[in-house]
Amino acid sequence: MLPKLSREKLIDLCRRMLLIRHFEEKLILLHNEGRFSGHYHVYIGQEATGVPALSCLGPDDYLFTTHRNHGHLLARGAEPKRLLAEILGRRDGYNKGKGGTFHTNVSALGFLHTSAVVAGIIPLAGGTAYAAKAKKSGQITACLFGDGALEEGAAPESFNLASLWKLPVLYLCENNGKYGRGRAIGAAQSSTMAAYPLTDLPAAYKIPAEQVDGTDAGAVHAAISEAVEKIRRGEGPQFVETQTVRWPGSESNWPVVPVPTEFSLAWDLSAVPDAVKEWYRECDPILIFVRELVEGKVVTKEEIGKVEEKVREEIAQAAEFALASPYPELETALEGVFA
Amino acid sequence: MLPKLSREKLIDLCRRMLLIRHFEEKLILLHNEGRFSGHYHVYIGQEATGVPALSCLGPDDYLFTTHRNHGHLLARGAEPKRLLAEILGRRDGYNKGKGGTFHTNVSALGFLHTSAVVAGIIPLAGGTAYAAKAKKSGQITACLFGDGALEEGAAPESFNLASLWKLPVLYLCENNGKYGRGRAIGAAQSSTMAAYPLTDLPAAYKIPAEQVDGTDAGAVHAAISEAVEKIRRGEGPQFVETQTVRWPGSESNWPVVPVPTEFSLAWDLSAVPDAVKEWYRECDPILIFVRELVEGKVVTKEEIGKVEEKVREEIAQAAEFALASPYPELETALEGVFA
Amino acid sequence: MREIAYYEAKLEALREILAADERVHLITDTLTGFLGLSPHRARFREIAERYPERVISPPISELAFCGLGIGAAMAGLRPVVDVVTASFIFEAWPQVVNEAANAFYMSGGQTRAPVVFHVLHGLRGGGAAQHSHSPQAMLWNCPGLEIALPSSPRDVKGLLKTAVRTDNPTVFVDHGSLFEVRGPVPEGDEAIPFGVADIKRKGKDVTVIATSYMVQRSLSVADRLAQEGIDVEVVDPRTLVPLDFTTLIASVEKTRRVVIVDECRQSCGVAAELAARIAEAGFDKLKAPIRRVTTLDVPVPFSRPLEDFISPSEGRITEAIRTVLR
Amino acid sequence: MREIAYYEAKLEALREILAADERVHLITDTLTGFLGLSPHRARFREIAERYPERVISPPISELAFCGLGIGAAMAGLRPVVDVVTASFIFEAWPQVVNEAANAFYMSGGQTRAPVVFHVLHGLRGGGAAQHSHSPQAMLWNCPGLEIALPSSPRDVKGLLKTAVRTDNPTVFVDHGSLFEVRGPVPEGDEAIPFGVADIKRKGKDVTVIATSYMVQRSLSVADRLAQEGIDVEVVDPRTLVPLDFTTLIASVEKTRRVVIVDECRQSCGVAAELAARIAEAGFDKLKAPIRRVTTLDVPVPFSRPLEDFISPSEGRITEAIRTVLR
Ligand SMILES: Cc1ncc(C[n+]2csc(CCOP(=O)(O)OP(=O)(O)O)c2C)c(N)n1
Ligand SMILES: Cc1ncc(C[n+]2csc(CCOP(=O)(O)OP(=O)(O)O)c2C)c(N)n1
Ligand SMILES: [Mg+2]
Ligand SMILES: [Mg+2]
Repeated sequence: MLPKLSREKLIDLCRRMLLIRHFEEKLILLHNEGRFSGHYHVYIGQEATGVPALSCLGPDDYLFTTHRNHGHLLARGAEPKRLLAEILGRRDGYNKGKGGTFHTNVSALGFLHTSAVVAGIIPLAGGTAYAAKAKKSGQITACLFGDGALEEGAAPESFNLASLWKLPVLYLCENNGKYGRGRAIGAAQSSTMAAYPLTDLPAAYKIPAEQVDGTDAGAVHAAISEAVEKIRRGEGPQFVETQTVRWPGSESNWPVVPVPTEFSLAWDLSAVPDAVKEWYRECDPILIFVRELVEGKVVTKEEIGKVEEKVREEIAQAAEFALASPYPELETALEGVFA
Repeated sequence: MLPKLSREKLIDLCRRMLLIRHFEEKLILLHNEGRFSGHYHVYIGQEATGVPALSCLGPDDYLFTTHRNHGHLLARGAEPKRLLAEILGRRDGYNKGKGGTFHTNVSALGFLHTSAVVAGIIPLAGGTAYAAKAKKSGQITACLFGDGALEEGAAPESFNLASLWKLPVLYLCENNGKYGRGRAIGAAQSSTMAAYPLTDLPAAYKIPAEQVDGTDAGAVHAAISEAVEKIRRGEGPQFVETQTVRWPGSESNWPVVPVPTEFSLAWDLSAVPDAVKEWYRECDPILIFVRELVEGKVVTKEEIGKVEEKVREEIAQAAEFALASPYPELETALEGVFA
Repeated sequence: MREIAYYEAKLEALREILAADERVHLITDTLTGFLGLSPHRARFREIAERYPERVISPPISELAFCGLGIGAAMAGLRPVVDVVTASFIFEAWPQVVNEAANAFYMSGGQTRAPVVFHVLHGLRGGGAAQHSHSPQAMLWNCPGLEIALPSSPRDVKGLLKTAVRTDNPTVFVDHGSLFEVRGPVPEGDEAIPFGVADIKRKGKDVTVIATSYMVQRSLSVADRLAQEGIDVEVVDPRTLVPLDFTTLIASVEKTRRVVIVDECRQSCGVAAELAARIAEAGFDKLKAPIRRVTTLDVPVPFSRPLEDFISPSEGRITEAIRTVLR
Repeated sequence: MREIAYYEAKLEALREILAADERVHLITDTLTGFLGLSPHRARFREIAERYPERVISPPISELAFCGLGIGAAMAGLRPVVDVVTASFIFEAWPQVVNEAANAFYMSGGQTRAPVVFHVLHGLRGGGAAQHSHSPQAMLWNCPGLEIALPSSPRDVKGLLKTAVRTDNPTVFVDHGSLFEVRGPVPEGDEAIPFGVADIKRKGKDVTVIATSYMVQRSLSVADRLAQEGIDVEVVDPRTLVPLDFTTLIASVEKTRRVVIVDECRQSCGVAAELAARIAEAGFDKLKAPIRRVTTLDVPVPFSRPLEDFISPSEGRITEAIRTVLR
């Protein structure tokens, strides 16, 4: 289903989704080339959650994200080149190379702090929401985390505070564990979470909670915009779970690209290895969205092709920029511990 | 309602309840005399929960309790003299004076460890249950905690494990916050817990959960024996919430005895100060139980009088024993860190 | 200058802070606020009642409410979070040491988290193993947190004001046994800067570096030893992070004999760090090995005589001073 | 003696432990079990499959599953709980430092909690601020926990066996950078007792006390300096609790010059404690101030050159050795 938005807006959503995908695929290549070390996580397969969801927020709202943050930052308008520079540990990174993939944040966009501790952001999100409420600023806080975060006690503890104090916070739980086969390839909820459906947990704390197909941009947009409205009306915290099927490229601990994405895969999967064909046919949220755009006569294939071309260029330039950016001066390691 | 038990068993329950009450009232006196330092908590008002509940357990079962442990230990048969010696920090205490009121435990009775960290025991109880299940020993674990413990993330995290792994554990949540007026005098659930009724939280984790009047010995006995049976049948964790009204003597941070208990208060409240009369008339679980025993013609007032007399003597001897017990040798402070 | 009790100075600081800066919010059990089990705790109620929107009582959820304080600080408030007994900061450990401490650094300077965590540390008489911790050594091992330890009425007021004003997360490590101490406190706003040690007593024979309540204990030992002609200098770092090592080492170079008194457990405690630094920097100045007087390396026993036995008592401080003078 | 890789020795230990004692249960992500992100992690699967009832994979609930391990130990099992990255032990902090550590003592000896917590500590290359902790100093500040830090294939096998056998809660602090190290490992059951330091290299000019992966680094520095005629003794305490101070101080008395290399942050770190003890006990033996080489006191930066810069690198170790020899 397409979000109920103008043509321009829909094209913009499409552009952002493609930007995330091409960014991440490039990132995997760079990692394979040994351009950065450390564990990292990609957002591929969840683009139709992050992009429409974040489009429902206002420019002053706060956001918190996790180890799987790249897609969220890009969806909100972060510059690919500075994001990439950060992930490569370079001076021009948003965090001056100190954060890296786990911790990229852009405070100017409302991302104050990105925690790679599972559920680490859930208490914090209550705090920015508390502050906004105290200041009557009208800002809301979007707290973006995975299904695994509900297994940490930080989640229910924070739900309690948010519910009691009617804090203006949106909990967006991206459940990428649907059909997952164990922790390493996405937590299979049924084996790690007894509170199932997951919405039972926030509901116990009287937080309205809804489930939605995370590969359906229209459904995500509808659910999130409704939740955001309720929060702005002062109804307190809201919880939305979006369900996606884990991208097969993320099945091992280190991502691999089974096939480089191009929008034409939406109609022609001949280039896709058989083992992963089903995912690209049934579950790839970008291909679904592209088909909907074209079949709904919002845009032509040619138009999408142009969008994708520009995205490709942007990513190429970003990579050039990031690779050219120097490593930070060694002494900077000792600076910036305290304000 | 009286528990469905033999006359002897009922008299024994009555004796244990009176023992707890007289023990605690004596303890308050000793504290007022400056016989021990440190903060402490009494079980008064909850006797009709602990005594019948613990009577449903087998001799090999495990138990964990909290800062409010004295009643549980006595209900299970701990010797008042050694318990009191512990609370006074003496050599003959169960813990050699190292535990004190917060940590008294009697491993021979199944109390392996008593934590005064709110919710500290909830993860541990999953462990003994796990071990019993692994060893197929048939033992169950009773985890006894207050309503406030549900506010800690340790509780839901542990419920998840217990539910997923079908651990043989009984969660007995003694909610003494009914009509409480804020944290210091018992958490008023409505202001500190959004998951209300409290049973909503374990229920979200698919743990069968029930509420029962904690001043009604019969109701407690029925609920707990049913839960224990289910656990022994392999149905996994069960949760029971017992509701009591906080004893007015516990309304400040340091307990005071408004009137020394004697069983005859069950019919004659003239000695009770007006301000607290209502509690003794409506909420005192021991007086309720005594009335039921006599009105149900199980025992005569005289018989109860004799039971109480013996209890009084036992407490007097316990106090004598404890006060005569020497403080531990100073060097023992340095011993027993490691096994 | 007027003399008031420590707890009064502390309450005065809270009052003035709330009046001066509406970004300040207190997260605390409003019935015991910042005074724990002190008999004066009801005095806090008046403050709580004057600012019902800025003084809030949380559930027993240290992890969530400490994290909430951090997040609120990131969004521009100045939250002061009362964890009460220091042992309970362990419940919030992941938020304190792995979120608050890292936020400014790992964001590359984008995000400040000027939250204050308030704890009451140490032996308290019957607190037993689970309620008697002094977490400041563990916290000092975790870069990114400022750590303040007042020891006098003047310091508690002045340091609390600074704690709320600095742009960094601060752990304010207080001690219930200080509450009745009386001393001079200037009227009006006198913030004490972090990173400035205070010579609590001048002396020439031996330097005693003491923190928190141990400053008071060391001062009374010093008074007693003065009668024997032993002239003890008592130096109080007041903040561990930032640390005024200059003042410490200057005293050491003068007296050339050092005793460090601190209530953390010995191994990897605050005294270990101070001893290691001084032993290195003062290597050819020291005339005797540095002695540490700390809580002994055992869980805290409940029984009072045992608790006193493991504590950095006046007896043990006195003995250590005599040893380094030998 | 055969030479095998560290990770193989570790897996062998786990296999033998499970075979020998049915009280042993492993709580671990069965897909990464005890090897973290190592490329060899799949090798654990065979073990998990052989003991499906004794190797269980928990949810992301460190507090609950560490607590479950403690409780199971109290009831007679010998659980080994894999917390994976050491930073995550903070999630379980209240259970580890305030339940496990105190259980035996505060029960007056009634209750033993022979649980083993397994963590992978330290800088790992891009782990950044939240995944690079070395919590052993904080843990040492908390009496009641045994702490083992292997540094060689033989030690990892022998110490893991002892960890499972002792009646006390033990934190087994391992380091992913050791996994590829090869060395002699006896076949069969050779447990290494706790509290016995190991002189990893004999030397007469300077004592380097190093822990965990820093032992390997110090050994390669020692080899390099040997070519210049500098004869370095490398001493590995192997366990911090209990600590074999006798062996440490004997080496100090021989060389009279000490460098301590440890990956904790400096302030209140493991090196601080060792330095403070040695400075006191070896006061009139030392010819130069003790130098500590530790991770610098900042949150861990992501960027590799910065991470290397703050680490106790071979360069910094070499420099420290030269300084104490000057
Ligand atoms: C406290 C903590 N425990 C464990 C980890 C290791 N870890 C990193 S990602 C992850 C899985 C998280 O699952 P989920 O929250 O569903 O996010 P996803 O990766 O599926 O988006 C785990 C266990 C961690 N980062 N933090
Ligand atoms: C982690 C932790 N936080 C705070 C406290 C202080 N405290 C002691 S008892 C108590 C209230 C507990 O309420 P509840 O669990 O309902 O038990 P009750 O005392 O009512 O029996 C609190 C907050 C504590 N002991 N542990
Ligand atoms: Mg997930
Ligand atoms: Mg209660």
